[in-house]
Amino acid sequence: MAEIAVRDALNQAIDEEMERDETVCIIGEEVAEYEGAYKVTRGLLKKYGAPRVQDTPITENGFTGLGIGAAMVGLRPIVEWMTFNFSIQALDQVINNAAKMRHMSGGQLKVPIVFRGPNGPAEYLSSQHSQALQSVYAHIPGLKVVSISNAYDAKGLLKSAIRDDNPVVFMEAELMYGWKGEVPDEEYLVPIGEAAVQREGDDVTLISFGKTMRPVHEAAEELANQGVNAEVIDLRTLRPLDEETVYASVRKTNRAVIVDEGWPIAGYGSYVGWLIGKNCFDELDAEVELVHSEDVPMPYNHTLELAVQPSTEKVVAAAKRVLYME
Amino acid sequence: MAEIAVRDALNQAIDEEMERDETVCIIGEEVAEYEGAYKVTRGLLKKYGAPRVQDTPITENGFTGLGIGAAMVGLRPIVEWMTFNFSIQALDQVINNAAKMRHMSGGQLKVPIVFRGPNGPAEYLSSQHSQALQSVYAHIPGLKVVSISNAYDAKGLLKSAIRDDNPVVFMEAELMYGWKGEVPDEEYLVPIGEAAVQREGDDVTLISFGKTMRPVHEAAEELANQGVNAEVIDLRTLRPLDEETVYASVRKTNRAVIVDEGWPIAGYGSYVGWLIGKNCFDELDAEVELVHSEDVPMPYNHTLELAVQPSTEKVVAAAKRVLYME
Amino acid sequence: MATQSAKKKAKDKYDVSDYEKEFLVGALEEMMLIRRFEEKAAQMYGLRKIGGFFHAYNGQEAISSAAVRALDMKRDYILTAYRDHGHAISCGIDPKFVMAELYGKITGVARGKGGSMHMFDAEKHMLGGNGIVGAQIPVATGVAFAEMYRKKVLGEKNSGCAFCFFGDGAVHQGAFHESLNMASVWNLPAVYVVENNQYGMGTAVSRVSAVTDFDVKAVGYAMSGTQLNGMDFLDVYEGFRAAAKEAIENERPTLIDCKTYRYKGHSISDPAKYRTKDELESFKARDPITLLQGRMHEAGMITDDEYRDIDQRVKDEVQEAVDFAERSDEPALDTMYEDIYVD
Amino acid sequence: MATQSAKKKAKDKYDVSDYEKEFLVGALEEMMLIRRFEEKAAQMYGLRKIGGFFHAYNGQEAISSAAVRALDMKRDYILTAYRDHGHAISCGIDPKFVMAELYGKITGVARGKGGSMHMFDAEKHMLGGNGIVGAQIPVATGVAFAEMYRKKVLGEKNSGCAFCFFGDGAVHQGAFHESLNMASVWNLPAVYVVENNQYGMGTAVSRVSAVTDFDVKAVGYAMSGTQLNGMDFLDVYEGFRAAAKEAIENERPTLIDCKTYRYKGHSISDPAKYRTKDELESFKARDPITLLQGRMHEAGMITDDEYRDIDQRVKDEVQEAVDFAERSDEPALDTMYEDIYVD
Ligand SMILES: Cc1ncc(C[n+]2csc(CCOP(=O)(O)OP(=O)(O)O)c2C)c(N)n1
Ligand SMILES: Cc1ncc(C[n+]2csc(CCOP(=O)(O)OP(=O)(O)O)c2C)c(N)n1
Ligand SMILES: [Mg+2]
Ligand SMILES: [Mg+2]
Repeated sequence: MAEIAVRDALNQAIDEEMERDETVCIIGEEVAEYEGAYKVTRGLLKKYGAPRVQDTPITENGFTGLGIGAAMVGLRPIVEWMTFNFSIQALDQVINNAAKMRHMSGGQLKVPIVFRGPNGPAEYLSSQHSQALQSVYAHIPGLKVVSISNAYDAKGLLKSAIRDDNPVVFMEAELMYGWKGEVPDEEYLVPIGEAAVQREGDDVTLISFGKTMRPVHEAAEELANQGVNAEVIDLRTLRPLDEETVYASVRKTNRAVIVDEGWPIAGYGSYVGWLIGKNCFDELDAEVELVHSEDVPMPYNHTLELAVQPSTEKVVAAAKRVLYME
Repeated sequence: MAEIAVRDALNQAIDEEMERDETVCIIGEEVAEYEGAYKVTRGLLKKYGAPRVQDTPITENGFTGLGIGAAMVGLRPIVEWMTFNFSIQALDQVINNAAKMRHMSGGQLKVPIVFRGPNGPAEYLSSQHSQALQSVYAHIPGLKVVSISNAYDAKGLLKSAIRDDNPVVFMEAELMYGWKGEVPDEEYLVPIGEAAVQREGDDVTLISFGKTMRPVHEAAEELANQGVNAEVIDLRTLRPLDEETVYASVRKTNRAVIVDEGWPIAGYGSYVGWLIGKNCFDELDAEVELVHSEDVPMPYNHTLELAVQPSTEKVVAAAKRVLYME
Repeated sequence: MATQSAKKKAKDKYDVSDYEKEFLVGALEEMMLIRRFEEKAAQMYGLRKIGGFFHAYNGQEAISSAAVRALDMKRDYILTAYRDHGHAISCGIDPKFVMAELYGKITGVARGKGGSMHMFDAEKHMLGGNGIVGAQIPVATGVAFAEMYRKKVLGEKNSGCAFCFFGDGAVHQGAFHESLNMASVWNLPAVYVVENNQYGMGTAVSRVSAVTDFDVKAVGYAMSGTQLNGMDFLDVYEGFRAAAKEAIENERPTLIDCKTYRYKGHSISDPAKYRTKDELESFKARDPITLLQGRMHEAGMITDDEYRDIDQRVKDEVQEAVDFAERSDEPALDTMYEDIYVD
Repeated sequence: MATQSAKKKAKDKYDVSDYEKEFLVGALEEMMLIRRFEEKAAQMYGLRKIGGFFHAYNGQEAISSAAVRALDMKRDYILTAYRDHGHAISCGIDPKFVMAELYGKITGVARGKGGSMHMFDAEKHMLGGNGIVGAQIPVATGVAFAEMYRKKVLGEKNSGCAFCFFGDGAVHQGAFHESLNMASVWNLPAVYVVENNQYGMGTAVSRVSAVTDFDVKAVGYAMSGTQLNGMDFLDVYEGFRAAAKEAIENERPTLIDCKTYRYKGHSISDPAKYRTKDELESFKARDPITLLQGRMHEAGMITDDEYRDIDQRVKDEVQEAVDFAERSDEPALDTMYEDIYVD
């Protein structure tokens, strides 16, 4: 087992899959000569050349659609969005073509493509550049949606996503690229559609995905210091959701806190909250709490920016609320 | 009071506001010479001429952004999207510019604009043309989001939307344009942000908005036949949501069914479901039910198409489930 | 008013007698089949057997019929918009399956999921059938990218090209601009064909476009642009052949402005009051079917009897398609959950 | 390699002695102020007083300085992308408020909400500051639409034009294409200026563009296109004046390819390894500030002392800006809920 950064875990996943299958290619802005705005594609151009590693013009809608077309006739493209903020320009292609092509063609076509890049706020970037868009993608039938939180899953899930015959939206985070974690030396896959219970406990279930798994684990530590055993679930896949793992935990703890760095209204977190309320109605000892980003465009000022987002303190406070500890 | 169709109520609203304020204009595909794909702008070109009533090329992103720019410097444009399906092409302008311009400029600018058109499925149109996108828009801070269900609200809310200094996403429905309802002869406004209790009852609260208010009212009738008094709430505005009206009703009935013609995951309906679970936890006698469209792209075949969507029967069944009547 | 730039009459450009009879009869029959299919389907729509949008191809038949003859459909691909019945039939999809799709039956090409706007046949390289104006342009560019990739990376010998069809209204979409630039920079084997039928819904080209001849836009992408007479099968055929060659042999994309006209309204519910009867008649006077048949007749390549036989044949074929659609089953309710994900 | 089409040296085109000294000194001082501002702000970034993206304008100063002089900023508007400090200062926003915004302070132009990429001053007609590549182009077109509307519908006598700035990378965005067509069809008073600094992040123009001279794209929109030497203040000034006149008097939009160069990396964190030192030096040899100052010097319009005085003045002004930003308060926590909706 080596300790590597999320960035390198992703790089390995892409490299191994490109090595394994000549139809795998990666396209996006600055992915080739510059080796990625966040260096996820380091070394790949040198090893595979263009067009397997292909720089594109700044035309998200165009190159996303291009990837979809290529996938329809036999390639397995990975489309890198420099950040998910820019993917809004490509949404028509994702929603109207990638997600519906198989359906519209009565099952004749498949679209094996991965759309990936950093989602969610980084630092000091103001409102156009700090959006966590998981709820928009998770809303759309026809897509699979994955959100990673560590190097192990990064590699194992990205490899699964590349091999998946469906369009997979794969969400990373800028601030996560440097996070280190253990990754096996031998090949492995992490299946899409399985949540992970990352910490066991029976007082309260903390549920999250992506970058906010960090404050969630810190909160679990803090709660442990206060005598509360929190169970921690990383959903890992938002679509399809591993509902059973969630319900099994809540049926044990009778309390749930969801942490979603997106906005609250029509958000993924509130969906999970409603699901739990519906499916564990009799087992719930308190309302389901949701820790989310404030319902505001992200301000540039760093103090405000941090205050807008979920934090360890907010998670601890929410857990204590559902435990009636306040 | 005259009985007029929703189409004409909308037309009157636009006409009256254009008459009242010379900075109000309407742009979109086929709004002028063709008088609107669904004839909402009938007679307006003749009365006001171009560019107050302006046909555009088929470039949703371009003309939506154009409307935003015009709004920033003093016009009050109404942008007609022929259907909301096509507005996905314009989302970057709506999310990154309309919703954030005031914020990014530190409160200097305002964007008084209305984006309007038919949302949700009509008939026999397959998956690209049958999307109910309220959840995507309601998710975005910086926007207001309105959904009408009858002629009275259509006129009163559209007039309010045009006068509002914020960007308002205004959702109609193709199948609704012919629906008739009473509309006062004198001028009136319906305020944005207020839900309407359209039927009183104390057994169960049925909550919806937009086109599905029809099956909801039919379900309430059917339930009444079975001895159940349903309270019916039309949210009318999705953002900002009139939470108090909802909670007051649920605190009275102790049971809630939400009907949302959108997809379930990260949907607006599930958000309201979570909110009720959280804020009426102690008052709820059953889980909150959500009747939504199936989590699938819309099929063309009409039988399937109807089966995918919320129906009177599904609403009745959901109400009976929360009433433990089955 | 519709524009039609002055152009040497295509009649003088190509001589029917330079082509084999069988080839021309095949093309003629296909155009007639499409015309009869659209007429019949419109009738069935009137009887409420078909619903939703229905965009007829009447008047534009020469284009799809020329395309499949200029291309090698084992190798090349066609993508188009929602006005796609003609392309589907030209690609060799049995009209039965097209009609059944219009009926929303399980035997339809898309199992009743797609309807009029979404005709697909993956094996026949007909990749839709896209309902969002302009949205097929990047997709088609991606198909061309894959063909380039097949050649350059996978070393395949028989890689093809992608023909992308769209309307005059779609030219203004950002997707057009983004795609043509990529195709040019990467030398993709893509051919972009504007089926310039003079109107986007009720809007005449000149009311929404800064230029009315779209081939001029090619300059901005450093690719070649040509103009074709879309009412003349041979002009289109030769133009498409040249473009396919340019794509595959010279590895360069082309933009083609193909002037044509749609006889019907935009969709079946459009009374088309925005144009004059004279205008319509002036185009009907240059009808692609009449034109080709007339020239063949002149050249002694087809007799009136032969023509009548063909007409009877296509009528029968269309009637069979209706019978097949009528006979076919509705999809079962639980098929709504199918055709979404690959397991 | 960066392209620079052969062009008659602008030096020969315009003679500094045809302009008033005050006018030229003003322009020179503004360019120097922008240069010093960027240098100082970059320093402060190094000290972690400023965070996030920071796109410096060094090398491109002639463009924003020429724009505000060619325009009547009481009437006309400027919109640009995230590389916007220069435009903000040229529009007359006090550098204090720009620096305070970079610091994220409540005294910043956008109350600490926007930061480097979002400089706005509604009163001074500087409308941002947009972080999404190409997204300001439709917005600027809308401002031009409103000016046309003011004239045609509201009967205002003094309606203006909109100058829209964007990079060579933004040209390929669909938003560009959609906007230019509308501007042309509707005769909008819009001027589209490509600040063609040869790179979009690490990508040289020719690697992602089918053409390297963007004025040729104007043909596709039936508007006039011109090329300017963005390193030469006078060439830009005269070119912008002509375009503004075309927009307002002739009611026609223009597309301008303004060749320039950015001295720094794309953003402060970019080491710019994708270009040669030689290339950078060759552009620095044509530095817009040195060029203008040199010509004025030659023509006896500025002494070395005067130049040093100006330099001292702008240094002081920039230092004051830093002091102001340092002294200013952070926004209070509850301001996060402000500036979103108008009540
Ligand atoms: C993005 C988008 N906007 C609007 C529509 C509605 N619409 C369907 S067809 C059409 C006109 C298209 O005209 P053109 O491209 O000339 O094709 P034609 O119908 O003439 O074949 C419009 C506006 C759509 N389907 N997609
Ligand atoms: C839609 C979108 N895609 C990607 C980015 C990331 N990005 C920011 S600036 C930039 C390069 C832009 O180059 P150019 O237009 O030449 O402007 P310059 O930076 O040279 O001034 C990119 C790719 C973005 N901000 N928006
Ligand atoms: Mg057309
Ligand atoms: Mg650049």
